[in-house]
Amino acid sequence: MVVKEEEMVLVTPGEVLGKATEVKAGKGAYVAKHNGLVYASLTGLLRTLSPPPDSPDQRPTVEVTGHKAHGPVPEPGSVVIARVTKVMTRMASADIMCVGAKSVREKFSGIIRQQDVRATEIDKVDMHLSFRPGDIVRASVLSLGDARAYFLSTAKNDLGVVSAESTAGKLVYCISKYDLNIILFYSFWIFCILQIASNIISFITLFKFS
Amino acid sequence: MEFVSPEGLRLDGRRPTEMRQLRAEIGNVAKADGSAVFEMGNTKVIAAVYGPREVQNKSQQMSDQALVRCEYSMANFSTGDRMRKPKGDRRSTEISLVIRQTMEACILTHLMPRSQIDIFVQVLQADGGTRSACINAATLALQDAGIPMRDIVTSCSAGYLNSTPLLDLNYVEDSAGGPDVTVGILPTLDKVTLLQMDAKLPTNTFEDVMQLAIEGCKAVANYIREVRKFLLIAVDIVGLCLVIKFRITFVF
Amino acid sequence: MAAKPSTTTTAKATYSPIDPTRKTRPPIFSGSDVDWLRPDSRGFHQCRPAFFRTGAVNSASGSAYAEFGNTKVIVSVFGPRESKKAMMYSNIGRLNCNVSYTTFATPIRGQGSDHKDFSSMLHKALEGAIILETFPKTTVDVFALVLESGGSIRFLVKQVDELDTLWFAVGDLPVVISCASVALADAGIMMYDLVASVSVSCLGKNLLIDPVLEEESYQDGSLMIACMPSRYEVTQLTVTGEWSTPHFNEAMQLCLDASAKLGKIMRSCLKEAASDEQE
Amino acid sequence: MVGLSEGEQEFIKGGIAQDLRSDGRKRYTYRPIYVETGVIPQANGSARVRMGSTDVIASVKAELGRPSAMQPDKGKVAIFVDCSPTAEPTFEGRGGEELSAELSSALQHCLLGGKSGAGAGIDLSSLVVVEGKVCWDLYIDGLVISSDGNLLDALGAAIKAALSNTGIPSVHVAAEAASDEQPEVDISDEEFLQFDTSGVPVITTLTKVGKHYIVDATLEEESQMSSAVSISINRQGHICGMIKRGGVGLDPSVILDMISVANFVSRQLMDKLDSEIAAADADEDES
Amino acid sequence: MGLPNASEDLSSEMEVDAFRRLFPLRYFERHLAESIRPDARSLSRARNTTISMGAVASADGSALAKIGSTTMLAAIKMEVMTPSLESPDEGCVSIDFHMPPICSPLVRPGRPAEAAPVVAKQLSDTISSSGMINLKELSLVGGKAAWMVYLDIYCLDADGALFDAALLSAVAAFSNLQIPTVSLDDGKIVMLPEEQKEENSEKEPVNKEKRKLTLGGIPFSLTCILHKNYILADPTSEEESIMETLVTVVLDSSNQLVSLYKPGGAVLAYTSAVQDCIALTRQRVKELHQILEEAISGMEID
Repeated sequence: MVVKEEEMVLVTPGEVLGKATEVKAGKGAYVAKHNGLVYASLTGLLRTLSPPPDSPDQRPTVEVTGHKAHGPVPEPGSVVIARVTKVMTRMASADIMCVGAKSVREKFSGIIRQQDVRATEIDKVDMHLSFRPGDIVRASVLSLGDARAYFLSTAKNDLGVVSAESTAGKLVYCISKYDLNIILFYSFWIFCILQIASNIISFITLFKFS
Repeated sequence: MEFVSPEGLRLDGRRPTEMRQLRAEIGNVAKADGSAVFEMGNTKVIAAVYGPREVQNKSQQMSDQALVRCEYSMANFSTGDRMRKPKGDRRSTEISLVIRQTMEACILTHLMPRSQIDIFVQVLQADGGTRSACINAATLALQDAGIPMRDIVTSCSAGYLNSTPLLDLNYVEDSAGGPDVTVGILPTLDKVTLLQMDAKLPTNTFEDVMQLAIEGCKAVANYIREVRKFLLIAVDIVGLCLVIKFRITFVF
Repeated sequence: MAAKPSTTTTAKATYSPIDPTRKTRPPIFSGSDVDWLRPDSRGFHQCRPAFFRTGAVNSASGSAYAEFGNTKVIVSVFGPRESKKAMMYSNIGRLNCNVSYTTFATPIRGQGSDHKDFSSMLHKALEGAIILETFPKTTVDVFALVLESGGSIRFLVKQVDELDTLWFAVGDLPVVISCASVALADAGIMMYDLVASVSVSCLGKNLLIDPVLEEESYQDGSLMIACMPSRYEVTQLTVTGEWSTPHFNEAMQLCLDASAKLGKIMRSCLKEAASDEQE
Repeated sequence: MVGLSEGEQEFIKGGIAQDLRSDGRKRYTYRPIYVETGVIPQANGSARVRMGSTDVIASVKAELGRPSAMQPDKGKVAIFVDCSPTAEPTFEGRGGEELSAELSSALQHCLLGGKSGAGAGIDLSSLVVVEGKVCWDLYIDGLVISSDGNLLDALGAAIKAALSNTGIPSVHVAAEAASDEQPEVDISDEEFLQFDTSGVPVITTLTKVGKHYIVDATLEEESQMSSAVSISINRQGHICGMIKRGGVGLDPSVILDMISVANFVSRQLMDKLDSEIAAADADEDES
Repeated sequence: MGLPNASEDLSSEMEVDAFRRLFPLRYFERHLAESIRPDARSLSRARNTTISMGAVASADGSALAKIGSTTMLAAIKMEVMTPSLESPDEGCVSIDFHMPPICSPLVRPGRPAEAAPVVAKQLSDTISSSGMINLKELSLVGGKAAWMVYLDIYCLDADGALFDAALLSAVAAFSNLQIPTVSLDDGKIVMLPEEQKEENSEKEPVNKEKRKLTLGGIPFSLTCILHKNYILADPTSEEESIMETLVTVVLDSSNQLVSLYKPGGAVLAYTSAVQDCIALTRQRVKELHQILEEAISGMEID
């Protein structure tokens, strides 16, 4: 699906893109029920995608690729990266920093409840052994949650704590009344702790610019 | 200023131990669980009770008793001079607290743990004795809502002007600056639950004034009982007729 | 310059019941429909020159600046972001609007306070145009700041008390609404359509489009429409003053036509910004 | 907030579509209206209006003030509405302020007319005592005691009734004072003058539910609305104010249709209200 | 700094700005090690700065100042007042700094920004201590009437170095100020409306000559961040939120030190670091002076 240069058409919200009987509304477009027209809902480039040859619906899809889409918003099912802020006996709160690979503009609050930490032996999970404030966690969004927070889950092999830092706060961090032996596992700069429900240890990303 | 004429009549023509006309109306606010309008002469208040219901603010929830809340507000037009006061000024906070504590004392809160009862009182006209009128209205509204109570609470005020104890002060008498005793009693148990006085008064005079106020409370209690009695009969009739909404007015 | 209404009636010593025969009419239309020149010498059905620019505030998700004659407005859009803690859970997104004035927006130095009335009107004008279902539970904040109000001439208002509540130039509101819809489009918030808003003042038999403060203070009636030009739907409508039905129809049609034109200007501004970004 | 199940929602919508609402009314039928006047003795005029379970009080107070510099030949009127928490627990504290502000501003739009005074229910120039110096300030206060939808229409009706009940003391101005001094005035205790309220418009709110619109919606019906338009119309059938209350966009032709419906409904409402007010005034005179 | 190679595989699925969001300090420190900042500036360079005069028609003097994306709109309104008894021949200047909700995601309506009163106080302190405005010049009739000058600065876009931008806009607004003409009428001061200026002959303006203020030593400022051994001039809001030790130096046009603020912070400033900041400010003052001159002359040509 390559868009040719001369096909670049800019549209703004509310512009008519076609009839619902002739085209399907893709991203950035919607169908008005009362008159059966397809309108744009974003500003951006109009693209017409031809349907896959084997699909029963042979209408082409029109979509508007936003020149500037709004910041990402967590949705049920999306994988997020969050920083743990507070650990309680039944749940841990975390600030969602990235949705997918994109960083959010302003943080969203999430909570990981005890039953969503791992897939097995869910009643034996000790929240304080699983998370520490400051940990970076990969989690998936279970639901929109309640008025305050999104409900997150780490109960999958590829989810869980990916990184915990012990730079400046190292000393304070290590002397924990729960398990001093954890100190043994601390590397000087990045450590990984407690894998949840699996042995897979993944390390945090760093990037190189340029 | 002369508040009691040589003939022994007050400014509004009452005798010193005479009460203003009482009037009550129940079930004014259809959406509330219980509601009542109570009038003492020109003082008119409306009370609405919501609950027992789920506690709105979970942190206030109590596992052994119900949470009782109260808000007192005055309508802009309730006083002679029009005023526009912000909500939650000192006076209304104080009265809210007084009403809440008085009502809490007689509600059997332990029967309704983890729940919340809201009492809202709105003054439509203020002509002295709003505190008492609010408590009386709240009692009626609580009864209307079917909330279990130890006893009803009734309240009345009395003052002391021109060396005469006066029952049920109106606004002019109230603002004369003399002592003003507000009493709230549980009439059947014959116990005083609320007593407020804010002026200097010799002890023996005080006893007279308080006794007068208590007599006033009892009169209010009789009136309220009568309203209720009438209402209970009405409920039976209404039940028979399968009419759901009703309103009943009673003039003392 | 329009003078203050001259004394057409002798001062009455006492209160008198309404005299239906007496009609106070501003002297500017005392005769027939004289050629009343508008302060900025526009035609009756001519709007002030409108100018829009997106991206006025970098720290916002989207923003726009609008200038209609002397009315200057900046609107920032933030979000979709987390709703305030006190909010209840909601399946659809929330829109939160706020309009405030600078202290120097009005000819007499003001308090620079929030304008609650405009905030709620802005909310009503926009909520029908935003696809709130696309950002459940979160909030989009639309904040507007009126840098300068439309009162072009140093118009002396000596006392502003509790009773003069409606003394702000209502003519600023359409600018705020239109500008906010451009800012929303700039922020990439999904919308059914842009919202273009226009007001008319009725002076005597004449309809004056896009009035300035001075004209508004003499108006017999006003009509403000916010509409979605492409869908041809009205999202907000406020009318004051007395209107017969045909007169109302005429005014509404005038507004709808003008907002269709305004919508074109808004679209071209957005497209320009988008094509700049492409390059 | 009204918590309704999907079934109940469908029931309400379906009833409206079939012109038989859940309380047996047709789409353009009001609930019975009860008017009581003179309920607040301290005020110059007052009225209480009940429509079903909606219960509101309006009071009018007149105070002497100074006309504004911009309009020296006019008195001033302000409308404020308060929502008592008795009507709805969520109005507690500052919870009712948003609705109060919205209702106040809608009433000002609908009843006070344009800046020059055209279309106003109250002729402001009749409130002037001495031009540029002394005038009556009317403070109109509304209070919502019990709410079951359609507050704006009820408040509008209550204000109309309160105004018809209002007596403004006649004022005698002492000898003409010097040009820049406030003249002395003498307010009469006995002589009162009545307002002519025939010009006060009534407000009709048309609530759009599904494809149809209804008048006098209850709270449950309001929760299902897609949009609502409040139109104030006077005796002559002229529009005196209009405000759309949020919701989705409406086609201009729908709005025009709504106006013609409102025109028809408001005439009935006005007649009903006038007879109720007359009856209430008669009642008050008797007692 | 050794980075585990295991991180490589995750970097593929993370975008740069995600890393920037998760580990801001590390992100910045890696940049600083290369002596460059994320917006491609060198450490000691300030952002692009512009001034436009007379932005607000309804004000007596106004200016819009931009440093990078930080935007400030300053406007002055003059009113006549009776001077106080202590200083009968002096006018008064009132300075207010506003951060409306449009300027930053951190400000919400009804909750004023924390930074606003701090900047307002710094501004009025700086302007009064710099002696830029001679309050005696604001007197109209000794003991009877004087000018009350209201300076309101609105932050339209907050992206760091708020004080620098606010001060610049204030200075520019003062240089743009046109004092309205007033006349004496029976001992009362009357403002002359614009349109009557020429034809009105009976009322002689009292301040015909004094239509402009003479500005004394004009203050200019530069805010720097101290982080470890680095000094970053003119920080953005992101930099301010990550590295917390700020130093603001105010110099007047003749390079006299007017004030110096270092409101706490983790890094202790050594004398040498402060000296470096002052040196940077000196350079910056030259730039700003030139920008201001250009803006003023640009106005005059128009």
